[in-house]
Amino acid sequence: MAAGVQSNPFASSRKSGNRLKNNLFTGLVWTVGICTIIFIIGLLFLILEKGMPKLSIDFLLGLPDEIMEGGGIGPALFNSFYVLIISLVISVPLGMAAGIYLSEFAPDNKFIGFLRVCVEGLASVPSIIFGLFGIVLFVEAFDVGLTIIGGAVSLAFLNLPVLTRVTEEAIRAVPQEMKHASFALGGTHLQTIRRVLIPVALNGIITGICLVAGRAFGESAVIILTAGVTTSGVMWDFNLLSPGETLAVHLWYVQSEAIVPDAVEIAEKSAAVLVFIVLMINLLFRIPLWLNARKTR
Amino acid sequence: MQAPTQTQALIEIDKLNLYYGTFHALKNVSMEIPEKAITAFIGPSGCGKSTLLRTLNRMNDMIAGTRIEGKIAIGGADIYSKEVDVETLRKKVGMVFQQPNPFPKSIYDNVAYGPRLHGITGRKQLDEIVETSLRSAALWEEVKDYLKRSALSLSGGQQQRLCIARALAVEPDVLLMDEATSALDPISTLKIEELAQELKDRYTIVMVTHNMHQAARVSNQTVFFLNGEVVEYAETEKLFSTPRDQRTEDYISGRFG
Amino acid sequence: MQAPTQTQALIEIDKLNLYYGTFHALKNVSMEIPEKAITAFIGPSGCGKSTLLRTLNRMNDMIAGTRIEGKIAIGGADIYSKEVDVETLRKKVGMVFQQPNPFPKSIYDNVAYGPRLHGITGRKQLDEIVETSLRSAALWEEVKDYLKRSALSLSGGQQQRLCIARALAVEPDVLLMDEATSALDPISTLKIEELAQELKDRYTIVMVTHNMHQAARVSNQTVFFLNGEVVEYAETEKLFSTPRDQRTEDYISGRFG
Amino acid sequence: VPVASAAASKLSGKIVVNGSSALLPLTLQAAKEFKKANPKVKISASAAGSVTGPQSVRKGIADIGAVDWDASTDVPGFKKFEGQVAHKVAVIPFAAVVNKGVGVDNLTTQQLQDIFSGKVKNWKEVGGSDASIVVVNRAFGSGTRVNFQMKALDGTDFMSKGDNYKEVKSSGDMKTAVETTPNAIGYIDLVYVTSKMKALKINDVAPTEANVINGKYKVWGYGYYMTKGQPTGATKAFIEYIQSKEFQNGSLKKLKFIPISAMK
Amino acid sequence: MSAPASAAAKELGTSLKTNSGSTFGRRARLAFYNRTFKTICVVCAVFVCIILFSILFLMGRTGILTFQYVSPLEFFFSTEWVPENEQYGAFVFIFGTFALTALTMLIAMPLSILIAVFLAEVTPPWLRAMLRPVLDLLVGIPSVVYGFLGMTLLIPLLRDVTGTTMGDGLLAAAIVLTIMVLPTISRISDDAITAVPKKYRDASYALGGNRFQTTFKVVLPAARSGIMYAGILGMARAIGETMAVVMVIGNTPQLANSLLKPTSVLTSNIVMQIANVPFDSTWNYALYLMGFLLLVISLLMIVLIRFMQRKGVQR
Ligand SMILES: Nc1ncnc2c1ncn2[C@@H]1O[C@H](COP(=O)(O)OP(=O)(O)OP(=O)(O)O)[C@@H](O)[C@H]1O
Ligand SMILES: Nc1ncnc2c1ncn2[C@@H]1O[C@H](COP(=O)(O)OP(=O)(O)OP(=O)(O)O)[C@@H](O)[C@H]1O
Ligand SMILES: [Mg+2]
Ligand SMILES: [Mg+2]
Ligand SMILES: O=P([O-])([O-])[O-]
Repeated sequence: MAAGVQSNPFASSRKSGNRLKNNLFTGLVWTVGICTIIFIIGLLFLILEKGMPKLSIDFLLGLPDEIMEGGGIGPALFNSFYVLIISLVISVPLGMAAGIYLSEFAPDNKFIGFLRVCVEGLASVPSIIFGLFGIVLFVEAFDVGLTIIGGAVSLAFLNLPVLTRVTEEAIRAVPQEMKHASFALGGTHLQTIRRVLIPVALNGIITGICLVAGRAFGESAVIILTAGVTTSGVMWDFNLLSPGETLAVHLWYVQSEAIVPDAVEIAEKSAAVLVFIVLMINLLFRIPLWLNARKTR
Repeated sequence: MQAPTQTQALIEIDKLNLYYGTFHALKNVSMEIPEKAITAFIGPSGCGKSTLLRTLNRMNDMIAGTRIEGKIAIGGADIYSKEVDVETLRKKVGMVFQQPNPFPKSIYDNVAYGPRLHGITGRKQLDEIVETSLRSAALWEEVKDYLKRSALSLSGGQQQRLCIARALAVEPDVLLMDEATSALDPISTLKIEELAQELKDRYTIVMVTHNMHQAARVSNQTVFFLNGEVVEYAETEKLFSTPRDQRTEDYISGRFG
Repeated sequence: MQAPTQTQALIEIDKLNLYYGTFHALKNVSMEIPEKAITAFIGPSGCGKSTLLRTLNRMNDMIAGTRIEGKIAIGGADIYSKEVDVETLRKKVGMVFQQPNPFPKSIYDNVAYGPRLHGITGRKQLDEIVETSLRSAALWEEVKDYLKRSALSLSGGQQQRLCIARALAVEPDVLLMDEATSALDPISTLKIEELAQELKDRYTIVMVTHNMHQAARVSNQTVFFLNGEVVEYAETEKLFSTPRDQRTEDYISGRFG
Repeated sequence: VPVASAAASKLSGKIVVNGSSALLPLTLQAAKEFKKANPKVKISASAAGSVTGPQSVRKGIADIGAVDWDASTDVPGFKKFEGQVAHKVAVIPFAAVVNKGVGVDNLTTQQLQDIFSGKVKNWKEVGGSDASIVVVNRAFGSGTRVNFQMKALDGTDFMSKGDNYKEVKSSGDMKTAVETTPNAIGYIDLVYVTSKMKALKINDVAPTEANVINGKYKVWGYGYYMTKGQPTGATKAFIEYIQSKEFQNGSLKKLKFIPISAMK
Repeated sequence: MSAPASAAAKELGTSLKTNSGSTFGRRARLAFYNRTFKTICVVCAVFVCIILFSILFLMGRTGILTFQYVSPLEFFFSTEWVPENEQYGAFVFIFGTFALTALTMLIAMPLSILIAVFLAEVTPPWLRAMLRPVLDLLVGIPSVVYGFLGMTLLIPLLRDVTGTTMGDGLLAAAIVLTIMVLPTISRISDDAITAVPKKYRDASYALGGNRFQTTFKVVLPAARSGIMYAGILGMARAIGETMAVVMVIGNTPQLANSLLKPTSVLTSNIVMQIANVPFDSTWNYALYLMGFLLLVISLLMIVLIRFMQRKGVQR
């Protein structure tokens, strides 16, 4: 037994500014974290509280009305999903493939570096410019007018750069050893990407898709210019060449121009629906991750 | 089951039980680890050597779901008591890991990291610490011209020696080594072993090793684990020459060389 | 400097030079690696053992800036020629790495990964392969009830054995082991060594090791490297008993135990 | 000459309407009713701003350009669009509005000119309490702005900068801004005036539908549909529908626009 | 020099060659897939580039026409933007864009990093699992809603707190933008921090480092590239955001010498005016040029950040 030391030698010996800093830091992080949580909850409450209780099936599936109270958002809601799905179907494979190219195949030279910067730059182009681009492409060049497909493709273009870079980063973050293990077993590059890199990078990629899907769902400027502010006026219209007002656009319209007496209420309800659906999308995309995590437990 | 130690016990472990969730990883472990000597933990893979080692500097604290019962005292002080400052404990009880884990920084910054944490900022003083530590870890000659290079550019063996240098740089009282030489070539291993011999005059060293020869060659006292239990615990010579337990004998006779 | 091999040469390395950018890592290396035997590479840390090993399954291809001169033929086929399919080469020439690198998948999926790559999908067949491979790697008993658990939850030693099982699962002709046992305890090491002895009747094995006893105990032929050059290259017994080169002698006399 | 009703149901085609956002509710309602009678006609509408209407028509990417002024003539800031035909579709009254807290009820044309040009900066100069005036303006190119400038300010210029001056993008934003900003003044379609703001009398004339019709209140304009030359087919039928008595006295009134027939 | 190879060895040798062996069909197929996949990836990357360059071309082509009527000197350095009088000075907007972006990043970066640290290092797992999707949710709230809340809640609040008459301006816009980019930056940083290998943390803790030291000296530097990238993406979003900014910044073409003065930035000016000017007017060209400029500015900022990052790594 060592000499009868009374005081504990490991009790914080140094007067320790470090310790103070650590406590301050931990406190700060917790404060910021809690404030963020409160803020988000407050914001959600603010948006959902007014709209959610008044929601009804009639509102969700009904047709909008310009004169009478009680109009619904059916076609716009439907278009929102339709446009979102089409745009994801286009942008996710394209963006992922481009991201995989940048992380796995691209030579490490100046030109690719330049390209990478360009892709990031593209992410900063305001959506209205994608809207103008969409007009040039669909309304002027292809002359299809204001359509769902035009809106969806323009939206896909808008999301492409983010998806590309997120995929690239996520795949880059996969440890080299895993890649080597797969190659050493005789895996082709494609197999390695498909079976190791993408599954391991999935978390990051899904985060990217969630970000993009949320943004697409709430985007209005692009849709106003390329898909218009009208719907075909009937439910379940799958025609790609129909005009494609989405819920976010409808919200914008109701907020800025509509004359109906219950415009404010419609806006509140639409905002609540939008936010609620984005929350659902986020959860939905996470299910595969969650299952994956459970499977390897 | 008390080991007759010549020196005084620095670390006393008393009826230690450790659970990872529901998994009982250490079962009723009691032992004394003598001061200024080398104690080796041996035993098959998964028997809990690393786990016990990590309890000594409370690195297990960070694994969620870990539960500890029993007592560990270093120099008479219960290291799991409330008044213990974990950072000070870990400064006093250094550790080298099984896998080399240098920071993605320069070689210099890796070694200087610990001293800087503890408030040493003088360039000269740091330079000195870095050189001494790297020399102690038998790495100085190889890297002295490349101190600004990334530590990740070193080979596996060099990286592990760097980690040892890094641990030495904070001048710990106790040094825990978790198979620290398993990634080293014989020459470097030999150097580290010699170093350990040297250091034990000043430090208390606890090493986990798979290499029974290393244990036999280097340590003063050896502890043999099986499935989270201490099977035998004795002076090294005694344990290897006349094991009391059949399981110990079986295990060490599986040796070779 | 020709090694008198009893068996026939499977791998012929001829005037191999390898550069990492401007760093000359392998210098004019020539040797023959016999079929169905174990060849050990020894040498101090950083001498190029791993590098040479990786040229044998062309894993160096993936390191940008690597340049190779000279020729390596396996079974008479130049593995750097255009007509060689790298994936097939790597299937036939399996590899176990210095650091355990299991995928973040279940234990089962880790072992089944290779067979699946090569088109085996039958559940029964896979089950069989997984069991055989895990048994071969002396891991089956420990994990058979947890096949669905994440491989990352295993201890270091267990992880490395899993990686060996994974490599065996694609039934390679040649097995490259880069200090594959350095993270294992003696019992597992012994098992792996025994396994290697068994496997050499069917496979050609090349192992890098820091443990000279392992080389002496297990291998038929030993190659000693220094600074990217082959210093000596002979039957294991001969090399350890009567080294021709002074440097070899210096190195192996640094051994212990 | 085909019989109107019989021909109408057989009509088919695509109509794209672009332009003024103020006319959008009208267009949407008319489109809805028109489509009911003519299911084979597709109508899509977008609204980015008045001038986009005739411009899109000229480019050929819209069949109808909705605009708050007669784009076949010159107006302040915009040249006339050659070869386009203007069709009146509605009468739109505009009102100068202030925040509820402003104590002023009436302004003369001169006072309006001074306030919107930035010459008068404090409410007390026009009979209110002592507080800085916050001027909220619509962006250049807004039909509302063009009309207000022509009819209420007699064509004088707006201010374009200042510490208490801002521009908003749409009628909805104007409404929100005036409602929530103390001491704010702006202008808006009469339709959007809510109980949370106050519509000012101009030269002692209240902005009411009756005063517009009887000619006392001058600040109003026609809403127009522009077409390239004379319209044909579905476009023609749609414009005819929107000008029909049935629509003008029905839905259009309900939307609080004034029928064109009401004006002499 | 070599002994004759055994039959088995020869077999192995031949089997290594392509076009041999029983699995030839499968191998060829795999090789084909592999090649095809690579080609697809290349095509996609090229496609992304084509879009990028078409947009650059679209804006550049129209924008460049501005200089037929306006001297570059006036465009870049004059503060007079009165298109009705043929005055096309864009300095106010350029300055505003830089100022707004800088201000936003100044608030958003530290906050996001703290949130990311909170998520990745501090929170218990259950809270983390809940918070991540909720943070992502903030991205999905439509810009118009943010703008509306900014107009109806934030600006009155700013008015009350600071005592200004209006409240519109850079500060309001920066706060709204901060909220909008917060999830982007903090979630991607969170992923980057989570990806830092545990062994680095272990090493630091074992040396006696506390959480503060470990986070700042090891974890954040190791995650630097990811955080940097998160910042770039967030900045890009901040530069390009329009619908919300336009509702709170005031849209007055005057130099913002105070955080609370109505002003205008490139995006808000574009979105306010582009729909309302004649297609073939100098005004329209100038707006396109501003769009082009916006892209160039963000490219420059990105290059700058990358440059600084590279310098950081060399150390
Ligand atoms: N974080 C953890 N959670 C759950 N179980 C764990 C954890 N870490 C280790 N274990 C389990 O505890 C047991 C002891 O692990 P430990 O790492 O101490 O073994 P070891 O003796 O060091 O083995 P090796 O020689 O392979 O390093 C093993 O069965 C291991 O699977
Ligand atoms: N990717 C690389 N780029 C540049 N140099 C490298 C690279 N990999 C290894 N080297 C260098 O090449 C030399 C040989 O490395 P190698 O990994 O083959 O050594 P080794 O003999 O396996 O050492 P150890 O026993 O420590 O694993 C070393 O000096 C190393 O620093
Ligand atoms: Mg261990
Ligand atoms: Mg090596
Ligand atoms: O109808 P506006 O042109 O003013 O939107």
